Amino acid sequence: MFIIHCPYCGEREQSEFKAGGEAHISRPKQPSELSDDQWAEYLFMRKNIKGVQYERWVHTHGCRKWFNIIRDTSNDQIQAVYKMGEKPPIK
Amino acid sequence: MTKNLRVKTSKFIDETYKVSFKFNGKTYYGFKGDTLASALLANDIHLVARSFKYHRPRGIMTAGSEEPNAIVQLHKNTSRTEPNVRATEIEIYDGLEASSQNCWPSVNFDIGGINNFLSPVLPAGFYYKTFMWPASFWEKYEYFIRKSAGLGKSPSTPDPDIYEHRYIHCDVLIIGAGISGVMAAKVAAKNGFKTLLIEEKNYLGGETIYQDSEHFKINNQTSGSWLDKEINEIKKIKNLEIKTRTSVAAFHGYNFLLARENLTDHLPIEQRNGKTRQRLLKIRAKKVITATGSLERPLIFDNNDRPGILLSSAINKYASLFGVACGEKNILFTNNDSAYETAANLFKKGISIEAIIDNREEIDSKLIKESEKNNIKIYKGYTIVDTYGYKRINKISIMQLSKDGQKVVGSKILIPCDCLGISGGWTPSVHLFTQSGGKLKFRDNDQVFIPNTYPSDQISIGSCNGDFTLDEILSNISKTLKEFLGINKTGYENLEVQTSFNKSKRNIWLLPSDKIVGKTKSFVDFQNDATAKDIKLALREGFRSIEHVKRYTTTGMGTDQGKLGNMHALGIISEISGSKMGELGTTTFRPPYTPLTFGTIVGRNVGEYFDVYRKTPMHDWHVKNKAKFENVGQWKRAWYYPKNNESMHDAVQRESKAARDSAGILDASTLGKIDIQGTDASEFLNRVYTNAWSKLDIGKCRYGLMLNEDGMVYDDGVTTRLNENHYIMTTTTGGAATVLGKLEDYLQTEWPELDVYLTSVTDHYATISVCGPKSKKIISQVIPNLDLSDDNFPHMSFKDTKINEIKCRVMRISFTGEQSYEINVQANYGKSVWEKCMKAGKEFNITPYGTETMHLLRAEKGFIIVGQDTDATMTPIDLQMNWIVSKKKYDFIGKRSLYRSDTMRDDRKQLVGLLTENPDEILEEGAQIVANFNKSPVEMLGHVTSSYYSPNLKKSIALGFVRGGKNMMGQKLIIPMENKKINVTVADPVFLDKENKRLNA
Amino acid sequence: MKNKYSIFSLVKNAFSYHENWEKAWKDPEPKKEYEAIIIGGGGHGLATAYYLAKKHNIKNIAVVEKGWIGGGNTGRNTTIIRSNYLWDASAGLYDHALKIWEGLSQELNYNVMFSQRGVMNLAHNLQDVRDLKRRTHANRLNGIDAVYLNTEEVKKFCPIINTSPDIRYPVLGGTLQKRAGTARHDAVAWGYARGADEMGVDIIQNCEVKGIKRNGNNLEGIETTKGFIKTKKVGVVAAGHSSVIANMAGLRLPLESKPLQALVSEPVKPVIDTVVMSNAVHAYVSQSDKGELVIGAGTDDYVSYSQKGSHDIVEGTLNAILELYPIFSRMRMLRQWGGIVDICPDASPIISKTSIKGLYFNCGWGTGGFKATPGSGDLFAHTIANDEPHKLNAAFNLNRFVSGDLVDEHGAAAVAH
Amino acid sequence: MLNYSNPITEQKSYSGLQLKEINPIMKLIVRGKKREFLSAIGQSLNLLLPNEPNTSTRTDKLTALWLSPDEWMIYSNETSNLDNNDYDIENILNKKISKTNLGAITNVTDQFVLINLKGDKIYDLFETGSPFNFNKFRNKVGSVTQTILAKIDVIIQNTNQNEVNLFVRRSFSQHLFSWMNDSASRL
Repeated sequence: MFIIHCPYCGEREQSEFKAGGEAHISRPKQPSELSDDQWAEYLFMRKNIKGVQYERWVHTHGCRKWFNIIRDTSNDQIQAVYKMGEKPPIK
Repeated sequence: MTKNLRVKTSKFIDETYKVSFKFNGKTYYGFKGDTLASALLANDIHLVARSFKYHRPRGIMTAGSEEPNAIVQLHKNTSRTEPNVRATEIEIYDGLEASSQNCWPSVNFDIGGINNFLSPVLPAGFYYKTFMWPASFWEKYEYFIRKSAGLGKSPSTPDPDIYEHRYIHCDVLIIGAGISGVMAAKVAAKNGFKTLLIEEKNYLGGETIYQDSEHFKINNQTSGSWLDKEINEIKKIKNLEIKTRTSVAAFHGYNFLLARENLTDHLPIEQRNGKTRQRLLKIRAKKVITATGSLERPLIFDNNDRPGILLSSAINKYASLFGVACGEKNILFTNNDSAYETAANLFKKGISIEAIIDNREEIDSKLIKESEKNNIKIYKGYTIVDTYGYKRINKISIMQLSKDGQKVVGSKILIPCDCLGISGGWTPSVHLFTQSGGKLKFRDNDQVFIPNTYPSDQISIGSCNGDFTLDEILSNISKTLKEFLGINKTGYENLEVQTSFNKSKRNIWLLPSDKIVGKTKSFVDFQNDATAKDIKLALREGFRSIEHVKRYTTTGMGTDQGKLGNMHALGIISEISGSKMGELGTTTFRPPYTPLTFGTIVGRNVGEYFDVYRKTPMHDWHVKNKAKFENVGQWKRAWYYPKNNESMHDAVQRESKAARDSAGILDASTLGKIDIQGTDASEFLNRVYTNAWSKLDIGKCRYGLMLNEDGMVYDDGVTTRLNENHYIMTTTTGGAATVLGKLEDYLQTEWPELDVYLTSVTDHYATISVCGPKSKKIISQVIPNLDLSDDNFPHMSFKDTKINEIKCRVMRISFTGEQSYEINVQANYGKSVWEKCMKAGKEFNITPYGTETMHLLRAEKGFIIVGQDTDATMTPIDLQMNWIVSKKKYDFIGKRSLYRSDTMRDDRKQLVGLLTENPDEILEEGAQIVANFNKSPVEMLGHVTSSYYSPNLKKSIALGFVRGGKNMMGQKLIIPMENKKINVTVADPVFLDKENKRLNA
Repeated sequence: MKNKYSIFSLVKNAFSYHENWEKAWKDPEPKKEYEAIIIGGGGHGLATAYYLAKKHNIKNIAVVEKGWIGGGNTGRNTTIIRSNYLWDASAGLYDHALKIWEGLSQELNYNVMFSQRGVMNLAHNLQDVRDLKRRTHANRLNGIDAVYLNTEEVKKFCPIINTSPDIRYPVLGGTLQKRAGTARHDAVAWGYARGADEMGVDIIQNCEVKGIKRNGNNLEGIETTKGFIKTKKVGVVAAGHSSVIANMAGLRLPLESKPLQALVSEPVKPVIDTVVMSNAVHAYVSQSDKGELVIGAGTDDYVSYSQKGSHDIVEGTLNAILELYPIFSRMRMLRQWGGIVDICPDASPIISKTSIKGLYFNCGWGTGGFKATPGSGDLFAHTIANDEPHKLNAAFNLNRFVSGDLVDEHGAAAVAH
Repeated sequence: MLNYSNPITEQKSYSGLQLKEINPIMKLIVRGKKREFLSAIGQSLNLLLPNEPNTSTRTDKLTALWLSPDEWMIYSNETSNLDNNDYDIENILNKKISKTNLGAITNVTDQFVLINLKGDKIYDLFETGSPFNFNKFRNKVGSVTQTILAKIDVIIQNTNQNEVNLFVRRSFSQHLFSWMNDSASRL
């Protein structure tokens, strides 16, 4: 059970949040121009990284805001949190 | 007549309070403060259990939670029975009843004991190698294996006790209230940290509190009395919370810990009713100080498991803390100095010690000198090679160790005894530390694993950190705490410590014997009967890793989770394979540290509170009118309203008919409602629904279908345009929360440029739907000043109005195909409006109907129910709802997926109507549909999703999916049931009023 | 030829105090080159190697395993075996496996303790009933022995279930597959390893794959912690770590690796003699031969390779267990653990070729791979040997995520209306 | 006239804890991002919306709770008339905010049930079912949190030493109230 620092509400228990998968996969602006392969890439294919991963979370039981987290999936340590639309604070 | 082995009054035992208890049906007495183990030992009872595999007689071996042998069933055949309780942990109380497990007919005479004689053919993993012939017989063998396995018996009735949870957020958590924990608690609390100190025993002070010897002194007082004063002091500190009888079970990441607080297990049964039995503490600590101490190691030699063989420290504890002698003729066997502390204490209490066997050759310390002074015979450089006595040890044989410790030399000496204390040195209790993700390092000089790297803000102190002697503990603690807590002073800087402890130790994991290993039974895991030769066998067969050996031999898999034997298993592997201990790694210590009651983990989330229930504003009315309820998600929905013992079928037929013939009324409050506002609201709806929204007039309603990005139907509902930039969307009952979540996701992450706000208003409104040919008349009575003419208020539109000064919104929308009005009113007025409708509708036979009738009515009209007629594999095209998929819109969620090669295929399954040849035959929902039986396996074309007997059409109707169904209209198909085949015809899914005349009738 | 295991060999060896048993498998160093390499020494990987050697006459095979064989999900799962799946493709795949299970102990001369004590799935709401009936009808037509039970029949088959109509989610019915059951997880890995070893397969433990070497679309070999090993065919059966290997080859898979937890109670005398699963309240339970209640919990919703999950999941599972089996309230959790499961969007596996010639993936088994072990190995071996899928795994290709022909086994997706 | 049926009709009292519903209380969700939105609210209601997370502001008549960076709940401090649900405040804001497209105003009067808790055992009760850390919250009057209690979403406001207002969605309220009473009876 993590402690997640919601960028709006502060430190909260993981139970207040939901995970939303890999971050920075933008929905294609013109889906109809994509091949089936390219669409499948957006829809299903994931990096599923072991190590430092950028991912989306939402404070479901709090402010309902989505934000991004940088987390090491090999040990679950959260390294940084940043708002939607912001650049990742660490590389 | 049993003997009384009480030796001396102990301040920890209340000898004025005699407690009577039963063991295996016989009554015994102990004192308040006794554990079951100490009380049994005081009555000279050692044999309490039989082992798991060989059913060997076993006795009490330890004085704590590491006990492998002495596990009993409490209160058997009652609702409070509990299997596998450690006699060393349970405090006795008046009326306690304990019995031995895993033996028949009794612990004294156990038929299963025959396994001991069969043991030559039952080596580790024997079951993998046999019971394979004949093939069909495994389950017969298995029946007997299962019967003989298991330990105690599961309760067979529900638990009368209640449990509770508590979240605790603290600055500093200290686990273990031995001398280190007590000192740490005082320092942390005095420095202003909100501190929590947890101790599994019912007293503070650990092993030091009963250390009463001139060899161990702090500031010139005996260590025990010094600590006693410290304890009295910390009890007065305000920001320190102390929990005894509380055991930390799990140490998870981010300093999240679970602990079990035991509240009533020490009370007589009759005092427990209505009280919380155990509380699960869910602890978030900013900092954790682990002070869990260490466990004494046994020694591994032939027949080291007999009743009467205990850890030396346990014998000391029984004597010093409980005032009980474990035997009258005691022998100690050791490889280090701590047995001499036991010897000194026993001597002081007048308990005789026959001999001390020490496997070290050259030893010298004040403690040893004291034993010599007390004329105790010490065999230096000797080892035990065997023990004797079936149900209680009666003698041992010893031999001299060779210089290198690899074998025994000389001749055997036999020494009689009735109790043997063994001491193999100490193992730091690093279980919780490793659970938290901490990494260990191996210290060669005394062969222990100690904490190395910490994964979170935590520290280990005292003997769990490998500081075994008083001077080490006290000199390190101050420095460690200053650094860890970021403080300048602890107050413990200048303690004067006096100790006498020689740290020398001769560590031999498997002691040599005069027999070959294959002939010995040197137990490593006592409970599971895993021996040194089993480990050797595993290695011989190619199992190399500790995890493999553990699984093959079951070492460490018992209820004690290998607290005593795991190190030895590792040591023996290391000795045999020649690999270094530090490189072998350890097995993972998995939570919980000690077994955790299911009820405690669950807390109050049982029965009524197992899951949340949601109720509509009219719920009480439904209850009063005898509705049957259906669970829909967390909602309780009225399912049908049986009248005078009506069957469900009859009730639904009656309700359905009334809704079409006159009027029906439905509680639709559970549908999700989302308030959508903003200048981009129309554009937003264009993107989330398959159809177009910009041109919807203000005041009008429209049905919408929502897809997942994979093109599959996700949710549906009617959305109403209240204003230029204001809509209210309805969702399915089950989909409400996920739809809102999904819409927020798109809004915040994909389309942040849109000016749209979403707010759930599901609970704000009561939704009362009145349908049927008489609905208009009824509504006109309920809301007399509302113009209900079709011109003013046509189908698919809404009006804001008032009922007796209370604002409400009426929508003319229909899920039944009948003319319908849906009143949305603030929830707290809902019941009143409902009753008003009932009153107004009385003359028209207004009939309340539930979800089942609603399903029937909509099926007559061929309307789908998302989740019943769809299963996340259907596109709108599959549903034959092409009309709702906008071709003009550039994009909407899921659009692209509709144009993939396999989602465009014509031979996908499509929604069709099904009519049975026999109009009275009702299909089973879920039944499969086939065209012919010629192929094997039979090709299934689809399945029935909805099926009812329609009282309005007087025939059975069904909806279903059929491969290529849209081009099969009129074709005959077969529904193959288990015992018959039902002929059906593919039909239009709209069975009733295809022209929608009834909407305006 | 290895010594045959039997009661006679046990007795014979007892006379020499079991000092003469031979190694179940060797411990070789990797050769320079293999005809085929299997990455991943779990049940599926070892079975793949076994069938490649046995049925496809490929003898020069290595299985490389990062840790110890059977140490991943094989040794961490709750050992449920069943084949009562909804779709034809799944039913075909899992029943193929179930049929092999039925003779596996004899085939391997290793008792995998496959015990057909039946698997019951419970329905708790009306949609559950529809879904389970739909599945049962489909099973029957596919020749799978599933039957639908009403509440009384559920109670009769497993009397300790609380079937009171007054509980929060009453039991409305259920299905039963009698041929289904459990097996001893470690034995499956060890049995296949012993069998493969006997046919000359090199089982190389403590050997981590560090890279996939390829020349354009052709495979050249693998980089490992024990050096480079040349090969033209690589079958990846790395479960939770599939994406890690795929990333080395420059591929992306439709997978997310998530924590899945399980727990056992302390051992007690027999109290439940079947496997009971309940999707709606999420609990499944059986009792091991040792007497422990074996309880499976659910997955967390985030990617993790830490082999740890959140406590809320375990708590939620035990809530459900006590709702259905109130008599277990005083039982105690002995041990809990986590594994890493690789989950596909349609909850079905991938046994497929890839865009790289000679590179094959067997992954995406999610929470239910153990039951498929023998079938998965057999079909994957076929796919590797022939560079073509067997008809039973043809539907489980990677292209389905492009074309949209998914095999959705989530069951009923939503509760609506 | 329509009858008014609020969900929680009983007041409960335990040693150190009293629980009751307060109604009818007008409640609005107001949402907006623009600076003009904040100033328009301020001018219309003479109430500054709190911009510091997890806090609240209040005037004689109204209280505003911070819920998210673009979302607040405004509720009336006084109960309103049972026979009428036409709220002046809502009408003013509709005119000043909704009509001018500055933001969104949504009436949630019956979406949320206001349960008032008093006594020195409030936080002992919360500790039995909420993962939220109340250590700071309990000592700061005006604090607001949205969290979980007994697996149910709640909004909790510290209104006074040993007094809180708790808002829960109506359909959950009876379950939560029953759960709280069960918990309170064991404290």
